[in-house]
Formats: sequence, structure tokens, C-alpha cells
Amino acid sequence: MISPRTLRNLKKELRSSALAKLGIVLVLAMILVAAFAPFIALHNPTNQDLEENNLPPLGFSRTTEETSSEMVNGSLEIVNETVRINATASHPLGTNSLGQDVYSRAVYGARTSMMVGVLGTVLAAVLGVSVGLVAGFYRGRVDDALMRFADVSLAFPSLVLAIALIGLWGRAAVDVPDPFVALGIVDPVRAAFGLPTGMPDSFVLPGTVIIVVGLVNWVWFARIARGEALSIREEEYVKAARALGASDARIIGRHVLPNATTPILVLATIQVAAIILLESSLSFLGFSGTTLSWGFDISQGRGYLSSAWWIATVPGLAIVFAVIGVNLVGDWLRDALDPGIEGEGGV
Amino acid sequence: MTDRDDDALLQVRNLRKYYEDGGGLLDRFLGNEATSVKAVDGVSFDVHEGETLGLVGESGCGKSTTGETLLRLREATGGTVAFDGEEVFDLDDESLSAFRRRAQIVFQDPFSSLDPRMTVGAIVAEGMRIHGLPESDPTVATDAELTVADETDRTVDVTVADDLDRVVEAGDDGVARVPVTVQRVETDDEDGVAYDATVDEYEELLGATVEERDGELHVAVTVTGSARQIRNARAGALLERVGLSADQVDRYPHEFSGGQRQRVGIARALALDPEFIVLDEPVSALDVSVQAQVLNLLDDLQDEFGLTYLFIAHDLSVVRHICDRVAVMYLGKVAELGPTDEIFENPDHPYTEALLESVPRAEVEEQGRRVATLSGDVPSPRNPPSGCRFRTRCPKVIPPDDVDIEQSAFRDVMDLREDVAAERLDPAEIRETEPAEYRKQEVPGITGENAAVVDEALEAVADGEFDTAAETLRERFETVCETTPPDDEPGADGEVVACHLHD
Amino acid sequence: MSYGRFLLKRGLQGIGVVWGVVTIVFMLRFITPGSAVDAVAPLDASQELRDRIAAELGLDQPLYVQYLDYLWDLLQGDMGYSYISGIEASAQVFSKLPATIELAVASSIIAIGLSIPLGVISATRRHEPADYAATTFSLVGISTPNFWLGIMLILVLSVEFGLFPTSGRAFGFGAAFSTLVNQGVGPGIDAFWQWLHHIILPAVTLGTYFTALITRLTRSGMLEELGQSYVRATRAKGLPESLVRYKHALRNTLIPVITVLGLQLGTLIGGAVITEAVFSWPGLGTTLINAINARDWPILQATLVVIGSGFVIVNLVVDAVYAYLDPQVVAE
Amino acid sequence: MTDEILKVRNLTTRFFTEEGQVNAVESVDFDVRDGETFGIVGESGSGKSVTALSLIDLVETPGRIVEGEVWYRDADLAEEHRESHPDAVDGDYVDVRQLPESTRRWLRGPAFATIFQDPMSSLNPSITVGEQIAEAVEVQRRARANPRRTRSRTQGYGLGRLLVDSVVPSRDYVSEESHERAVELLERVGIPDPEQRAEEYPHEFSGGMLQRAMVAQALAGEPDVLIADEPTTALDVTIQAQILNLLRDLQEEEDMSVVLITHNLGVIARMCQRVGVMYAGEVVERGALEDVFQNPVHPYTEGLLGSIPDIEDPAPRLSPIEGNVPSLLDSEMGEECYFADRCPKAMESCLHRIDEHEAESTVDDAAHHVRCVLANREYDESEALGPEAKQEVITDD
Repeated sequence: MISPRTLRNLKKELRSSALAKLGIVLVLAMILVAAFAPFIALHNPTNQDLEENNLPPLGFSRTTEETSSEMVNGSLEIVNETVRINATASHPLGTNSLGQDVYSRAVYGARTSMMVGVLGTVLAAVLGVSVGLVAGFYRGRVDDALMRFADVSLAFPSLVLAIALIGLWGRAAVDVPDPFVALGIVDPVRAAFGLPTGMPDSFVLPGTVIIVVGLVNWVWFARIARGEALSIREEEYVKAARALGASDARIIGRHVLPNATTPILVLATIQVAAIILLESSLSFLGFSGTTLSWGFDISQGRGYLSSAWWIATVPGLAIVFAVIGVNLVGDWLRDALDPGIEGEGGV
Repeated sequence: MTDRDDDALLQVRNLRKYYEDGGGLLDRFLGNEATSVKAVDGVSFDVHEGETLGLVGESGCGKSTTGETLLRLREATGGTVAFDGEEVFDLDDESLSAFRRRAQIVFQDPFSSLDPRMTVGAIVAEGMRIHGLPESDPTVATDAELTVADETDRTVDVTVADDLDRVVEAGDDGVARVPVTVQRVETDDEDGVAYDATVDEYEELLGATVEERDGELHVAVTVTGSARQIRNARAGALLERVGLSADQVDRYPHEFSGGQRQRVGIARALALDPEFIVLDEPVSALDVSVQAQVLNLLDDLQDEFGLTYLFIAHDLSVVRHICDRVAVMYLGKVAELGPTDEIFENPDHPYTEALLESVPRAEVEEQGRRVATLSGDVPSPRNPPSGCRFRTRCPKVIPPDDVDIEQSAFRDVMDLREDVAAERLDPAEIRETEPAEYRKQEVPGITGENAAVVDEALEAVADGEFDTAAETLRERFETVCETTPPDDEPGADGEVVACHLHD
Repeated sequence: MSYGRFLLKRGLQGIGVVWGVVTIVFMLRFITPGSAVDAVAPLDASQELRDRIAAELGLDQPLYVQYLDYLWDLLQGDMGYSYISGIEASAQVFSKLPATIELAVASSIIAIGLSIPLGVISATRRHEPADYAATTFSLVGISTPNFWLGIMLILVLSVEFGLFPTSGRAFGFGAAFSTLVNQGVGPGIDAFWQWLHHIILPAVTLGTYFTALITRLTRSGMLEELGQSYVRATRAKGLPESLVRYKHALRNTLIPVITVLGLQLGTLIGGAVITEAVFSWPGLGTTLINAINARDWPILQATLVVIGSGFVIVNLVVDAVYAYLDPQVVAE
Repeated sequence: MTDEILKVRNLTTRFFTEEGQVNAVESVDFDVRDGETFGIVGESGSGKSVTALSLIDLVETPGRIVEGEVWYRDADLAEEHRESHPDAVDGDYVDVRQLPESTRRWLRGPAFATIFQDPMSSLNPSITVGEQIAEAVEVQRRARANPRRTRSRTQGYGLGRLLVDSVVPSRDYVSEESHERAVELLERVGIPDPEQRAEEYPHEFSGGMLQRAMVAQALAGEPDVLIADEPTTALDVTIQAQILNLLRDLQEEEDMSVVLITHNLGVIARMCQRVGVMYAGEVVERGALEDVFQNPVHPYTEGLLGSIPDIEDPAPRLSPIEGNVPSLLDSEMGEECYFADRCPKAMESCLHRIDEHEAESTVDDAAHHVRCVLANREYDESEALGPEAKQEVITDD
């Protein structure tokens, strides 16, 4: 599918750009973290331990006022002492208000973001590209109808529409069994490394969010695909194919789509980044189908800004690094393949 | 209407192609009237078997649109195109597909005519894939040229699969023949000897098995290659035929130069072995030295496959070199049509004359040659001039017979009339320089009655009344060239001179 | 096609889009599980009570009748009454609108004011510190979720250093302005300072993503424009480099940037919704979220309609500027 | 002997790309005389356009003018730089390559003016044609007003004003006289109704009219040398004839020399007195039109002339040059004559670098230079390079 010339351009650009290398490293890291979460998470992210809540990350400590009552020569006295709470090695990045390990939740949060980002983009791409290609290729009324509908759906900011749809359709989610846990290879490995076992055997895939995110972002793909189809159909090799007797379906499948993949590929990377941001915004506002999400953790940490700043900070940094990685890969593809799309796509 | 010239392979009659734009519902509501660009506005010509008809003209004259419309790559607005007697625009899908195999096209731009994501082999073989070729032609007999190595003492008979012609092309005698040799081979199993048959051509596509039955050797030759392999081999052969090499089948278009890419385009057109090819400016984008190579190739292919060409170009020296007959087009219509030498040696239509005059010759005599150029620009095909479309620039525009005026002066008058119609004159300037004086500058060669009428018109312009000025000039100087369109129907000899000088 | 006729055409198309927006908002109700009555009727309401409510809300009419009623009411500015508070929906929504507009305009000014110069400087001073700084800032800018940025700003600037209020909106721009007018300069300045003091953090939060986006666009647009052959031809006629860059290249760079501004307006308004949630800024965003959670249909529909048509109006302005800059658009 | 206005010596321009060093222009020598049209002909990839850009110092990275002198005759300029750049001045001639970059930029307009192949992409689409021509006039007017300070050309037109102008087109930079002069120039190049057309945008012009506007813009600085890079290639043949007539008339009336660059040998024949043929970055043959066209010495020139179909008496078959244009990648260019692999008369002696030889010339005052051994010896069959040697030449390292 990817022609050797595209591969050559990609390699050439990769060699000459450090940012591209950084991008690939970050994205690979995110994929690995998401895939092998059960192995690298220190604790089961959902385990609560109220004794050890709001523990600071390593290198920091926290003071808290503790009041205790004591019998001092016959009368009840309230004693205020300031107690210093130090970080513990078992929770390097600290714990949140329910005593859940912040680092482990960030690791599992990667899985949610990755899933929603990729699946949402795929759904948007399939919807958008098919409609856009047909509209651009046949033009006329089909094209007009699409363009008017695209204008209307652009009038609704993705976040606004997403909130409305999720709010109204509910937050149905799917319990996906964790393959590694199912294979039973997680606990032995964790035990070997002296890590606590008992990782969650499944993780929650926010079905509604993925569908809504796909529905909300298909317009960007439709616009790009339509633009490509409009220009490619005028190319001489399409006319030559028609002269050879090729049917419309063959022309679209064999000539238009393959030559339209470059801008669609670049837009896809932009959309993955945008959807990760969108998903975290939704879960921050409480519109996500799962609690194991960076956005949700940030919203939890908001209440403890003064006392436990790390609860909100760590998942936020995770989002930033993940999205920077995806954006850098997007820039690498755009610089190497020069698809000529600027500013399309977005939250 | 001329009778149907029976041996003409292609008969185009009154072909029209208009592009509508600005026709959106909203546009009409807002009053921006839908305008139609009359790219091809009634073109008629024939193309005879084995001939190369040139279709030449400047950009915007509609030559490429004509080429594409007659192959139904664009929807025609009107007119008829008969190919080998069949009306192309009425063909149903099934017969349209058959027509596609007989008529092909080669494009101009080496970088846009090949799909960058397909290998060169796949590009050339695409036609065959669409039409399920190579299929076996039942009328073609198949045979083997048997050579039996001397020491085999058995009688041998050979049976050849009848779809052999999918791989081996039929010879002149209409038989697809393949050389097969049978020889004895020493083997170490018990009877010490066995017979082996090998096919000496297309080894990877054909297989030969030999069986010994009661003292006789029976050799069976069958096609073993898959359809894809056969197509690939045929594509390789076609690449060789156009001057590239078969082992470039898996290369991509970006690995080839402009000239080589055009050769791939030609190989693609040949894949369905058509009878008729539209060559739409095939060498215009190439450098001179590469252009010569491709022109020679097109010549050789025409002789070898008996092809008929419609050669579209704007370079007159290339057209002179390769075409038997030439049609000169201007603004969507045929201005002149006839045998190449006649058109180039003594052109009849003023536009053809001007074209030939303008072409710079690559020889020393050309140095410092002063060319009498046409005035103004090509008018917009949105609203072409009435009557003869060339009248706005024609150096031989015909004055009305009751007006005696010298040709160049009449041309100035007609230019003046154009400026008045387009309101390009500045009333203040005319007022300031006095109409008579202004007339002397703009239209020097006129005197007496003619001068008086022009002054009267300029007077009107000075008062800002462009319409009355146009009317006064029209009454006196209206020419047949603007009232009646010249006849551009091919005569009995198939020639056309669309000019009133020749009615 | 003259400039005026072009705008008229865009205007008519805009009205078509608004009509589309209204239709989709109306349809929203019918693609949602559960009936609107649930939002109003108490849980244990009897079926007979629920029917009466449904009739009262006109839900028992055939679909197209409801649709025409809805359109007719809308045209008269009547968007129904909030199921929860009973206040007129349009009143409630329009009272919240200025806050969102303020926020959107403030962040746009920051964004456009910062990003165009940043983009141009980084394009004309490639591979220099300025370029690297701008590129890094813009990359981080578009990769940071604005709600997290808001929280971090609150953490650092409000909690730690106490420079800015953590949330809320003291004076609206209008209120501050009227204070200036009625109560003279002293309180006016103070009112404006209050307004500014409260809006800085939300505006920066919302503006950052947009600033980063436009900086990247301006930079790549400028680089592409400087590679065009008309730039070389302009230099060939002896024009000084500053003229070539700003009068010629920058002008043509702004055209696609402005087009994208129109496209990305949705991102701005979407961002406003979430920024308002972070800073509890009393704008349309908070109204929308509350309406959704409470299934308060009139308010929800009113908010969406206002956001949609606001978007169309702003896009018309963008088209006007775009057509002014690029004469070819009008000619097409 | 008419005097030369421009003498180019050993001009070498190279592009340092990732794939390696591309030798676009390789030690090119030629002169341009007063009031003469000097033609540079060659196919795509021959380096003719890069030569033009090198003359006006507009070679952008990754290209760089590595070597070469461009001697331009201008008494005042020579006087000005006699002390500051002693070795850059030789009599009235100044080697502009040794002058500071700002002075070279200052020469664009009064000394050199350029018109390009596609007029539509040589003008800013969102600014009126009149304004862009007036700009060219204005820049010369301001430069002449105070030649010393180059900033003079943006005096009273600071960055702030510039930024405003980038959005709101204003006429601040350009004075009223410049606008009138622009309209005069439009009329001068034969555009009807110039006041009205000056207010129109490039997309409202036809190709021919726009090229006339480009010529008008080039005349703004009353240049000594007009460099025309494929001026009529994008035009139809009748419009081409109009533009060529215009160029010839202007050359006579403005007493201007023209460097005409094209691949069309017919245009060269009609316009040029002397011509240089370029192949793979080198000038392989140069001299009077009669010499180069009637008794070409270099086999490439012969091959080129043989490939063109003759409109007057078409030969039954063309005699093209076999093979393809060589790659200009330094790593793939050996030490031999770059045409050796395609040359029908290639010999052993062609396998090393060849510099210009003087061949005999029929025209008295025009030297006939050829970068080929055949300039002063006969082709000797015995030394001919066999096909395998030629093949080996292509892939030798």
C-alpha cells in the first residue's frame, strides 16, 4: 500500500530531523506502556488504601495538621500537631485522595487514551473518507449536500456536540478482558519482580465516547477526502483508466484512494492527538465512560491543588508528552510527504 | 451534409461541448446568470483508416476537449461520433467496453499521466486486467514446431492446448505456433532412458509433458502461467517494443525520465491492441531531442500495427512532420481542414496563414525576420464574436462592398469598433483631442465619407453614448464576417475553409 | 461577481447553515433515549399525569407539527422555558452570552496578537534561537489540554503566589464600562482592573492552544510563500527584503491563516466551554453542561442554537476579511 | 568591435543537496555586447536558468555560486569602488561578484532586469498589476534619490507601516509619479486602456498581456541588460510573435542588451546575433548564429538541430540523439566529456576534461568556441569509443 518512494521520503526526513526521532520514541513509549500496562504498573490502579492517601511523590514531603484528643489531668484536650508525611518508595509518584497509586493510574490511563484516540480516528476516517471520496468524485448534488452538511456540523464545536451526545446517550462502556491477565502470565512475572499481584483482569472501553468522538470528527476526513478526490479525478492517469474501460468503483478504489492516502494519513495523526485531548476534556468534565482516564484523575486532583498538587499534575504531564509525541510524528509525516494540508482537523 | 464517407474509421459530425458554470441555485437567485463556455462548438471531420489527422490550434481552441469528448471521457453537449459505423454516444455498456478496446488515448504530461503508486508493469497491464485479457481467440489455431533430437527412435505426436494464443501471438497465417524439442535423456532408474520435452519460448508460462504409450511419445503443451503472469510478460514485451526494457516492469514512474514515461503511456495504449489512438499533445512536454525519439517511435508503431492517429498539438513543425491531413481549430470551430502539404504550402484561411507566419524557423534566414502579428488577444469562449469568430483579429476582414477602404485601414476601423463595443475608450481624452484629430491617430488610412462617419461616432463617444457610436459605425462598416458564420462543413473532398473569402 | 454580491451569497448560505443547525438541534431530542417528560415529571408520576405534561409540552403532536411550531417560536425569539428554573430560555442564555463572548474575544486578541508576529519571526529567522523558541512553544501549546493548563496556572499563580483569583468573574466588561460612565474614572478604572484581574487566567488558558496553532500555521504559510516564484521575481526587480517579506509574502500568508481561523472557531468555542468549567466562569459553557446533566431541553437547545448561529456570524466576518484580501475568491 | 556590456568568466554554481553535490553550472564563459541579443539555448537540466539566476545573484540555498566573475561595464560604479575594491575594478568594468551583497542587490533594476517564463506566477496574485509596476519604479526613484544609503529605499516606511500595509493595501510606499510612470510603461508595452488595466489583478489578464506587463515592470529601472528566461515558452505562437516583436522594438529604442534564454531554436534564430549552446551545465558551443546553426562543430549542437522537425520541408524521419540527459550529481559525473555516452563521434580523447577550443568562424568579429576535440581535428573512426566503452562511461564509478 505504501509506495517505496513514500518510504524513501520518510526515511530521508527521519534521518535529518531530531524532532521526528523524538516523536517516534514518545509514541512507541506510549504504545508499549498502553499494551504492557499490567506489567509495568506498580499497583492495581483501582486498589484504595485510605491510610496511605495523598502521599507525596519521592523528593517531596507534605505537612498536615492533625488534631487528636488526649486526657490531660482529667480533662479532654484537643492537641494540634503538625505531622510531616514523607514519600514512600512503593508510591514513587505519590497517591491520590483514595490512596490509589498515581503512577499506576497514569500507566492505565495511557491505555484508555490510546484506545479512544486510535479507534475514534479509525471510525472518523472510515466514515469521512468514504463519504468524502464519493462526494468529490461524483460532484454535483451529492457534493453540494455533503458540503452543506459539513458546514452545519462544523458549526458545532466537537467538544460541545460530544458533551451533548454523551450527556444524552449515556456513558455505555464495554468491559474488555485484559489479554495478558487472561493468559495468566502477569502475576508470575510480577511476583518474579517482587511486585504486588492481583492486577485488574479487564479494563473499561468507553464505547459511547469512541462512537461520539468518531461521529464528531468525521467532517475533517470528509473535507480532505473530497478535496483529494476533486483534484485526483482531473489527473490524466484517471482519464487514461476511464479510457481503458475501468468502472467508477475500480477508479476510486485503485487510483483515487491510494493517491489520497498521504493527506489522510497526516490528518489521522493530527486527529489522534486531537481526540486524546478531547477524551481527556470529556473525562475531566465527567462525560467519560471510565474512571481510569487521565482527564478524570486531573478532575479528582483539582480539589487538592494546595495540599496534593501531584494528583492533577502527573496525569496532565502524561497527556502533554503523549500528544507532543503524536504531533511530532504528524509533523514528520507532513514534512516528508508534503500533503499540502494546513490547519485542518482539531478538537 | 456530406454523405457518409464509407471507408472513414471515425466520422465526427457537429460535435459540441459546453461547460456550464455559475449555475448553482443560489447564483441564479442572485442574478449572476449562468454562463456556458462553448469549448467545442460544432466540429466535423473524418479520420480514415491508417491515416494521421492533425488537430492543431492555440490554447483554448478546444482541440483537447474534442479529443476527450469523442472518446466519451467527457459528456458531449451535442453532435454525433461514428466509429466504424457505430454511433459512439449511443453505445450501451457492453458495446462501449468493446469500443474502449479499439480506441485508446495517450496524454501530454509525463508526470500526471501515470499513477505514481502503481508499478510500470501494472500500469501497462491495467487494460488487460479490466477486459480479462489475455483471453483465447477461438478462431486462432494452435500448433507446435516439433524438433525431435536424432537419437529418439519413437514417433511423436504433439497436442497443443487451444488457449496457447493467450501467450503466443498468432503469426501472419493466423496460427499461434511454439517450438518444442523432444530428446532422450539418460536416467539411472531401471529402464535407463526417458524422454523429455521442453518448450523454447515463454518457458515460465508454458509447460510440456511427455508420455510414452505403447511405443509412441505423446507430448502435451499447456499454458501453466497464471493470467497475472501472462499479463506481466505481455507488459514486459510491450515495454521492450516502445524502447524500454522488460525488467523495468516493477519500477515506479518516478524512476523514469519524461521521455521514458511517455513511452510507458504509449505501451499502455497499445496493451489492448487498438486500431485508433488519440494522441493528445504527446510530445509537447518533452525536450527536442527526446521529442524526436518519441515521434520516430509513433511512426514505427503506426506502420507495424496499422494504427490510425488523431494527433493533437500546438507545435506546427511537429504536425507538419507527422500528419497526413490537418484541421486547424480556432475558438471551438474548425477554421481549415485539408492535406498537410497543401495547408502548409498555401494556406487559405487567414488564421492558418497567420499561424504559419508566426512560427519561428530554426534556420539562419529567420534572423531579424519581422512578423506581421495578429492584433489583440483570443476572445473569451464564454461569448465568442458573432459570425466568423476570427473577425476581431483577422487581417483580411472583408469590408462591405459599397465601401471602398484599404484593408489595413478597415482593420483599424474594426479594432475601433471592438473598443467602442467594450467601452474601452476614454470620452474625456477624445473630447480633449478633438474627434477628428483622435481619428487621425487611431484610424489613419481613411478619408472622405468613411472618415466623416468615424468622426460622427467619436463625437457620440465623447458624449459618453457608446451605443449610438457603435450603431453609427455598424450601419456603415458592418461586414459579412460579423453577420453570417462561414461554412465549416467538410466538402466532398473532406476539406474545409471556413472563410467568406472562399465562399 | 462583485464583492457585495459575494457577501450576499455567503450570507444566504449562512442562513442555510443556521437553519441546518436548528434542524439538527431539534432532531437531537428524537435520537435520545427516554422521553423529555422524564425531565419534568416527578419519578413516581402516574401515567395520566405524564400524558398531561406531554400534551402541555406539545409532545403528542406529529413530528412535523412540533418542528414547525419549534421553528415558528424560534423566529419570534421564543425558545421555551427552562424545565428546571422556569425562566425564559432565551433570557437565561442571552444573559450568559456576554461572558463567553468576552472570554472568546480576549483569548482571540491574545492569540492573533501573539501568533502572527511569532510565526513571521520564526519563519524569517529560521534555525536561530527565536525560531526554536517559537517552534517549541507552539508544539507544547497545541499538545497541552487547556483545562490542565488552567489548573496548573491556578496552582502556580493563584495558590502559590496569589497573583490572580482562582475563579469567578467580578465585573463583566459591560458592567465595568457602565461603572466608568456612571461613577467616573476612579471606580471605573477599579472596575476595569477587577474585570481584567479575573479574565487574565481564563483568557490565557483558552488562548494558548489557539496561539500555538496560528503560530505554526503562520510559520509554515510564510515559509511556503517565501518559496513562491513571485517572491523571487519581486526580489529580481530590486525591492528591499522587508517589502518582499511583509507587503508581499505576509499578505498572502494571512489568506490561508484567516480561512483556518474560520474553520478552527469551533475549537475556540469548545475550549471556552471547558475553560469556563475550570474557572467556573458564568458563560454559555457552564449553562450547557448543567442543561445536559439536568436534561433541561429548552436551555440545551437554546444554547446550541446560539453557539451555532454565533459561529455562522463570525464565519461571515472571516469570509468578508478573506475575500477582501484575496481578490481571486470573489472572481471565482 | 562593439564594446561588451557584460563579460561572464568561469561562472560555477552548485547545489549542495542531501543526495550530494549537483553541478548545475560549470565554468561558463560568455560576453554580451551593447544593444545585442545573446541567446542561451539548451534542454531542461542544461543549467541555462541557473545561469540566469546566478547573473542576478538570486540563487537560493541549497544552491551557491561557487566561483566566477561577472564583469559589468559601468563607469560610475567602477569609479566608486576603485579604492575600496581595487581588484574588482578593471577600467570601466566592475566584477559584481566581489561587490558587497547590498550593492549587488542595488544593481537589480538599473543594471539587470529579469522576466520569467510564467507571468502568472511571477506576480503577486493579491496586489494590482499597476501597484506592482509602480513599486519597481518607486524603488529605483528612491535609490536614485540617495544612492549612498540602501536603507533609503525604505525611508519613511517603517516596519509598523509595513505590517499595516500587509493587510490593508495602501499606496503609501509608492508615490503618485511612480503610478503615472507605471501607466506610461503599460502603454509603452502596448497594453490597451492602461489606466483601467493598472487597477486590475493578475488573474484578470491573459498570458500575453501579463507578459507585456512583466516587460513594463522590467523597464522601470531602464536596465542595461534585460535577462529573459524562457519569456515566450508558456505563450501561444501568435502571442509569442507579438512579444518577440515587442522585445526587439524595445531593445532598439531603449538601446538595451538582452540575454535570451530558451529551449526553442526557432526563437533563438529570429532574435539572436550570437548564441551559446548549453548541455549538462557547460557551454558546449558558442559563437555567431551563422556559425553555430550552419556549421556546428559540437555533435550535441548537430544532434539538436537534427531533432527539430523542419516546417518548410519535413524530412521523412528525424535523427534524434540517443540516450537520456545525464545526471548532474558530482558523484556520478566522471572526468570525461559529459556528452561522451551519447555522442556518435565519441573518441578515446574524449575521456578527459575538455576546455574551450577556438574553431574557425565565417563571421569576422565573432569567435566560435567549442568545448570539443573536433574543434581542431577530424573525427577518426579508428579511435572511436565502442558501445561498451560508452556504457562503461555512464556507470564508471
